[in-house]
Amino acid sequence: MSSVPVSAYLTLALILFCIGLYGALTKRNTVIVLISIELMLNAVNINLVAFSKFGMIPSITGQVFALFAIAVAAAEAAVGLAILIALYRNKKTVNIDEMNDLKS
Amino acid sequence: MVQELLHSEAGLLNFVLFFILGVILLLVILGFVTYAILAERKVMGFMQLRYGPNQVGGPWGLLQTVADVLKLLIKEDTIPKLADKPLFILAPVFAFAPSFMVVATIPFTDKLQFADIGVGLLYYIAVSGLTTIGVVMAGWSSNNKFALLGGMRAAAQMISYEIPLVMSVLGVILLTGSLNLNEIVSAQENVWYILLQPIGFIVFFIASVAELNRIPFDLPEAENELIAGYFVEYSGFRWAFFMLSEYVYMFAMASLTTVLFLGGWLPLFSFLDFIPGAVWFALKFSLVIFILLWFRSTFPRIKADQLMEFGWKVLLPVALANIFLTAIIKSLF
Amino acid sequence: MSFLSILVFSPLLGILVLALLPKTQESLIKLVGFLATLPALVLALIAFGTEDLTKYDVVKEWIHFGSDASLYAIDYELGLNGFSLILIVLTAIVSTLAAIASIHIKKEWKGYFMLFLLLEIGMLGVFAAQNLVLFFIFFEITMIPMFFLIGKWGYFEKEKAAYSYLIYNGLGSAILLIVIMVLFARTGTANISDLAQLMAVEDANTPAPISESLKMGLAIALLIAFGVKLPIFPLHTWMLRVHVQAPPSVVMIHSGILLKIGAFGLIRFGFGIFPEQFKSMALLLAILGVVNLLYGAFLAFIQTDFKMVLAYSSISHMGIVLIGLGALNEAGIQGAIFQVVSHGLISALLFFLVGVFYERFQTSTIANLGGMAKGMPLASGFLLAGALASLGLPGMSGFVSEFMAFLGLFEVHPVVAAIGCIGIIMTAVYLLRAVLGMTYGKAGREFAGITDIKSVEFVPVLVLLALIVLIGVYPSVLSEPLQATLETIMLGLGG
Amino acid sequence: MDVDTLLSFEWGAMAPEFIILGVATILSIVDLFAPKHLDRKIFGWIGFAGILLALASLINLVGLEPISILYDTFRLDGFAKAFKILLLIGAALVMLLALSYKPKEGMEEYKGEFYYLLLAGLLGAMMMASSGDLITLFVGLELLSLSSYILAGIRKKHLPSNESAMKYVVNGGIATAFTLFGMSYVYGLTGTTNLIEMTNVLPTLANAQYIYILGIAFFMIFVGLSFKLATAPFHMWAPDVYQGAPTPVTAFLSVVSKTAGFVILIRILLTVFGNAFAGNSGVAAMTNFLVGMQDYIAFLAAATMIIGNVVALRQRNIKRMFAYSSIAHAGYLLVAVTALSSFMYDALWFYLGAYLFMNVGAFAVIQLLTQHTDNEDIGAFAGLYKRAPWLAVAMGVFILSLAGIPGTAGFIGKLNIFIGAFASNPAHYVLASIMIATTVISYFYYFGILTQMFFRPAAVEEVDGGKIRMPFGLGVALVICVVATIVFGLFPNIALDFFHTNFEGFADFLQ
Amino acid sequence: MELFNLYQNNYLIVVVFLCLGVILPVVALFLAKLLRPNVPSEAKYTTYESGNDPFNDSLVQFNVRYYIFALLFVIFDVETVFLYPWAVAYEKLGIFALIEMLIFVFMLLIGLVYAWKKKVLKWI
Repeated sequence: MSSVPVSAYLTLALILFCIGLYGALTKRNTVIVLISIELMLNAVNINLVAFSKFGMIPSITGQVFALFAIAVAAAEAAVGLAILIALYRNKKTVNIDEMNDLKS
Repeated sequence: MVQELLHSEAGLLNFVLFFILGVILLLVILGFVTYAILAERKVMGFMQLRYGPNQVGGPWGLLQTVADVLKLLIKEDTIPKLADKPLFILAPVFAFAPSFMVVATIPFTDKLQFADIGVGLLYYIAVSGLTTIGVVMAGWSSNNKFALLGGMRAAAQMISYEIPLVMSVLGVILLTGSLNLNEIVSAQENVWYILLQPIGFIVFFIASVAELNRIPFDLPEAENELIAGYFVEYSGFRWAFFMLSEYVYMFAMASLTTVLFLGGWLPLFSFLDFIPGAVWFALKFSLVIFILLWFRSTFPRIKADQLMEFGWKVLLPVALANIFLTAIIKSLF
Repeated sequence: MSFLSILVFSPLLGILVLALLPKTQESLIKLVGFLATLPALVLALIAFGTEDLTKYDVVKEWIHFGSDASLYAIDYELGLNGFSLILIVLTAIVSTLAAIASIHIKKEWKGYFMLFLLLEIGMLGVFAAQNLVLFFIFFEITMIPMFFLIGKWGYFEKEKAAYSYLIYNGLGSAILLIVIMVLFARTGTANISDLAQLMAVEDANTPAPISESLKMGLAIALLIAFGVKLPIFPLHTWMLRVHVQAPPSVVMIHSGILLKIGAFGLIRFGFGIFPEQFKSMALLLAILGVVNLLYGAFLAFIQTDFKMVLAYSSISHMGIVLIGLGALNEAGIQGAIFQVVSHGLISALLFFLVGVFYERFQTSTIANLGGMAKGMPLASGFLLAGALASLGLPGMSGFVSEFMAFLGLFEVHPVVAAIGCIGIIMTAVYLLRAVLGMTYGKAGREFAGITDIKSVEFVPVLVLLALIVLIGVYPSVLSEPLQATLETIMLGLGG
Repeated sequence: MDVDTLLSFEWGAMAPEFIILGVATILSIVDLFAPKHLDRKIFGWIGFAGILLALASLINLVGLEPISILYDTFRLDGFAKAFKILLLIGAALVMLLALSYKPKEGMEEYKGEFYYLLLAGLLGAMMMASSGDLITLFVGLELLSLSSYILAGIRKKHLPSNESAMKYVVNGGIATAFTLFGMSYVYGLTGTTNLIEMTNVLPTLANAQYIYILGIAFFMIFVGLSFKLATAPFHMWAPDVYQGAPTPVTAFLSVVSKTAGFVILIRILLTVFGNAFAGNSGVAAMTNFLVGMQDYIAFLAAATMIIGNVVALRQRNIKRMFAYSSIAHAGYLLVAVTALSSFMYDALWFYLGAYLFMNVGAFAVIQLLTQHTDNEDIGAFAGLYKRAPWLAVAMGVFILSLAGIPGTAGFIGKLNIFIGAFASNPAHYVLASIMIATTVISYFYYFGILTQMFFRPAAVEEVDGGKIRMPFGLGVALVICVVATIVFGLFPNIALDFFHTNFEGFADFLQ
Repeated sequence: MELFNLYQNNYLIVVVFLCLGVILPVVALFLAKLLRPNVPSEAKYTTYESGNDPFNDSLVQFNVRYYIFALLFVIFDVETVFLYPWAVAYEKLGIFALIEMLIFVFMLLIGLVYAWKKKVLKWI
């Protein structure tokens, strides 16, 4: 039916996930880190939707799962940003390297 | 012909044909915009007991807007030195493209529709939200205080009213049980949703005015406060595209209002069905446009705090209440 | 409550009473602390007088892991045999005497005695436990109070000493725990006699198999675990610190009893559960014993501090225990056990005296104590007696044990035994050097105004000396109760 | 779904959740409309009462047969009940701590939120304990996580608190993404998110390629969940977050959150991966997937124990030290998971229970002291025995229990894990030896605290004579913790028998 | 197959519109570039501030409320993700869905009230 095989979606998702992971681990700006995390979560959504349509046993559950993942990702982003704002007020930076008050 | 085309296999040929059809629609819309601007000025003129444009292009100043566009076309284009150039150039495109994309799904009549996709309404809402990015981009890339402030305000307003807008159409979806715009129209065979969903309609209409950044919700571009809001640094055709996208949105939003609440191409009474659907649609559409213009000359601009609080504290709860009222009534009857 | 439970937990009563006392009542606290050790002593002596020890056995259901209640059960099992009974009596006696010696404690008597009594519970429990897990629990219970007793009431480097005590013993007990848990997990029981039976049978019916190599590994682990406690030569450094830094009353306990847990464990579990494996390690044990003996003796010779002399002498004397065990015959093992008891008494006596000196002179270096015989004739006399006992003068307990241990070893490995004999001579040399240096040596200080051993201090000295002599003259006071135990061990060893 | 089906569900099975949800909701509403001057402490007590009520209703449900409602998404089986009891007790104790939490600055306006966010987190954890579906598992996990993020940063004007929350969010986000990615593969292989259905589908997957994907999924999920457990490789957040977060929150993270993490780990591991096969070189050679993964889990467990205990040695900040200690304990628990013996459930359950009491107790003392002296250095403990002997003794008990000294619950817990590790075939000698060795290493820092408390004089004489005033709630929590730590150490069969008689070793786990 | 073609074609149209939406500005701007004059001067390229010389950095700090509105938007917008499928399938789901959604929206409302009460919705 589809000319695009499921492996293509999976590869795309994997690539996105890796980009996101790379960003989350290397970027200095917290906002970018949060966005990278969103990217990782969206990679998951691609996976889920691809599986739900073209998987071995297609079912709608994948899409439902994706919806939940989206909602949770949004909540996480919101919380993350809220905390970042609070931090910014006190520290005046969003640079993750400068968050080093906690050390032994 | 279009039906056959739609059922044939998707390919390059289809693409070309669709492209041509799309260009035709684009031209129609551009025509609409041209005359909508004229109409706006005219209507405002009448309401304010003056003539409005009447010098250029023969009677009633028919070519006034054309002249304006030409002027914009040959106007020198400046990009401020401090601006973030790539973003500055991209912003108008980002603002305009979604506005045109949303038109694709609107059913003008049961025949005259481009993309009949299952989730048409969702598509509209999702794509129209993208414009905010263009707005913020413009505000930020200009590197200008007014622009930035305007951009942020616009974004805040747009996202604030997006929610009541999105929620208000849920009543319609509940009644229809579909997101397909065609089905929504056909579900209004007997009664228009404006009657079944009065609250929803009111919320929707107010929110849509706010989304369009029109008076009384035109704060982001309040000339006398923020000079011109987020596009203060834009000139010439770049500026024109922001204006264009606003008017295209007006077109789209009026069409959507017609489709969702005014029964689309359906006649007012069934015995009037000898009049073609396109005419009905045009009539209803014009009515909506007229009301929008009417608003502009009647209402004062509201204050920023009132604007935001109205959206969150009044429209959103009302919209939520409407959803559940609808759901409960629906499951009762 | 059964007899043995009361015996083991009787000091608890003292702890509770102490908890209620105000902490400023010095003499009252000391009195209570002393009295609290008496019930255990009395009960232990009663038990010593009975013929049939099995009537004291206690078995109560306690913990079981997993859903099958009969498997993986750890019961609360206490019991006595000749060997453990002797050690319990020794514990009770030394504890009581150490409680008397604790009059020299200068601060926080309440906390001190509470921990002291807890320590006594641990020691009594270790010897009474009939099951490995219970043994381990009591074993660890001795560790914690010791840590505090050293760390709080010790001398200058007390914290360091407490830590090295903790870590070495922690490691030892960790290895022990591995052994115990492997045995428990793979057989489903922790009872010592059950285990001994299971190990003796080929292809025993256990939840998980135990291979021969595993057995060997466990035996070696056991040797290391108890070797730390004993201590065997390379693992001994912690013990020196403890001997020097801890308060003398605590060292009495430590040197007198705690070190013996190592020997007890080796004999009870090593020879009890893994006889085959230990048999194959016998020569190693004997060599280790000789090394210990010589190493301790040589280093004791060059010490300037009397405490250090005693510490190295402990190492040296523990070597004799190993020599006895390495002999693998009745005489040897009996010698080892005798040595355990005898050294317990002797070192308790010597450290008590050290405490007496320290109380008066705030020092224990030999040079500073020189010429003591003039100022403190009685104390010097006792010191000399203790030293003679320690170097194995016939008629005292040290002689019996050393004699038997070497007798045993000469039968099997005469060469090793001959080398070991050098150690005996060395012992005499370094002890006499130290003791004579203190008593008759050049006067290190003024002795005017120094009181000799007085009133209550006589009790421990005399009791201990009496016991030392008693064992020396009449060894069957120990060997009779030991008979049954020895037979069991010899049976396990196949001879 | 019509009304009849709706009513046919045994909603009573969800009673504890409903109670928590209701209390949290009511609190949040009342908080908004209650007058400003109202002391929000009352909320804490209401929350505490709510938790106790939920606990009572849960105990009421203990005897029932396993219930599965909402199309198998919500399961109330023995496993769920057993761990929910732990979660509720832990949350109740943490609530008591929170009631007595009065930081010097940064929490003025956020007292009410504190309590109901705690309840929300608890609700998430409880959902995790009894969900039979990946989606609900995930949502429960995130409810817990999100609540914890906010809780960690609830001292809005306190920089360390902000920072810890930020680090928590970033790490948590990455971990969530990992877990979810793994879950998406599992979904793709089975076409369902329901755990029960998965158990039916997974054994049929014998293709090497699928097994390979399943392996990736396993690692993704495991790595992601190791965040909640605070085990390697996702433990880095723990020290910072534990240090910066308010002390009751730290206690919450180390107890409730960790328990929930193990709950979800076991659910997923056993139902999903426990039923798959690794490799297909002939039918006879098929081994259980999970058994095939044992070595890797063992490696992570060992790494966790070593990292936790060794790095803890260097810490001067008491909360940071406890963070590493908590990492180490998670490592011990992983040993039980690795062994996969029949003792796994007992060991996990008992250890988590013991850990709950000893750790909350320790944090209660830490909270009291750090609040009192405003000093989180380990030196704050100096001379505690002089200043407050009973407090010092209580802390001593907790420390000994954490160090695994006999007579305390911690020892029995470790014993249980050892039995599991040694009784399984092949036995995990190396892993268990590492565990024992690292335990000995842990003596260094645990006894360091004891040294401070008992041996050292107080660093500075305090103005008010160094008297420490014990708030009521905290006192209650302390007493409960001490008693439980000792009682479960001396008579562990109280707990173990309860466990065995009521939950039957989770025989109903997979039905 | 028929349906699938229809499906694909419909989305093809969407793509077409996207292309058009992008092409139009590009073409128009290109045309304008050909036509318009270009007389650069320094003043033209300065930032416009109503005739005053620009001062300070333009990327000024914002009131935090902008961000908080953005956060609120994210939450509410995403929650509508759940409302849409619910509304579409409402007829089939029946009373349970209604109750569930009521609870869900009630929670959302609490969120709104929370923001309201915390004076977050107050625009300055």
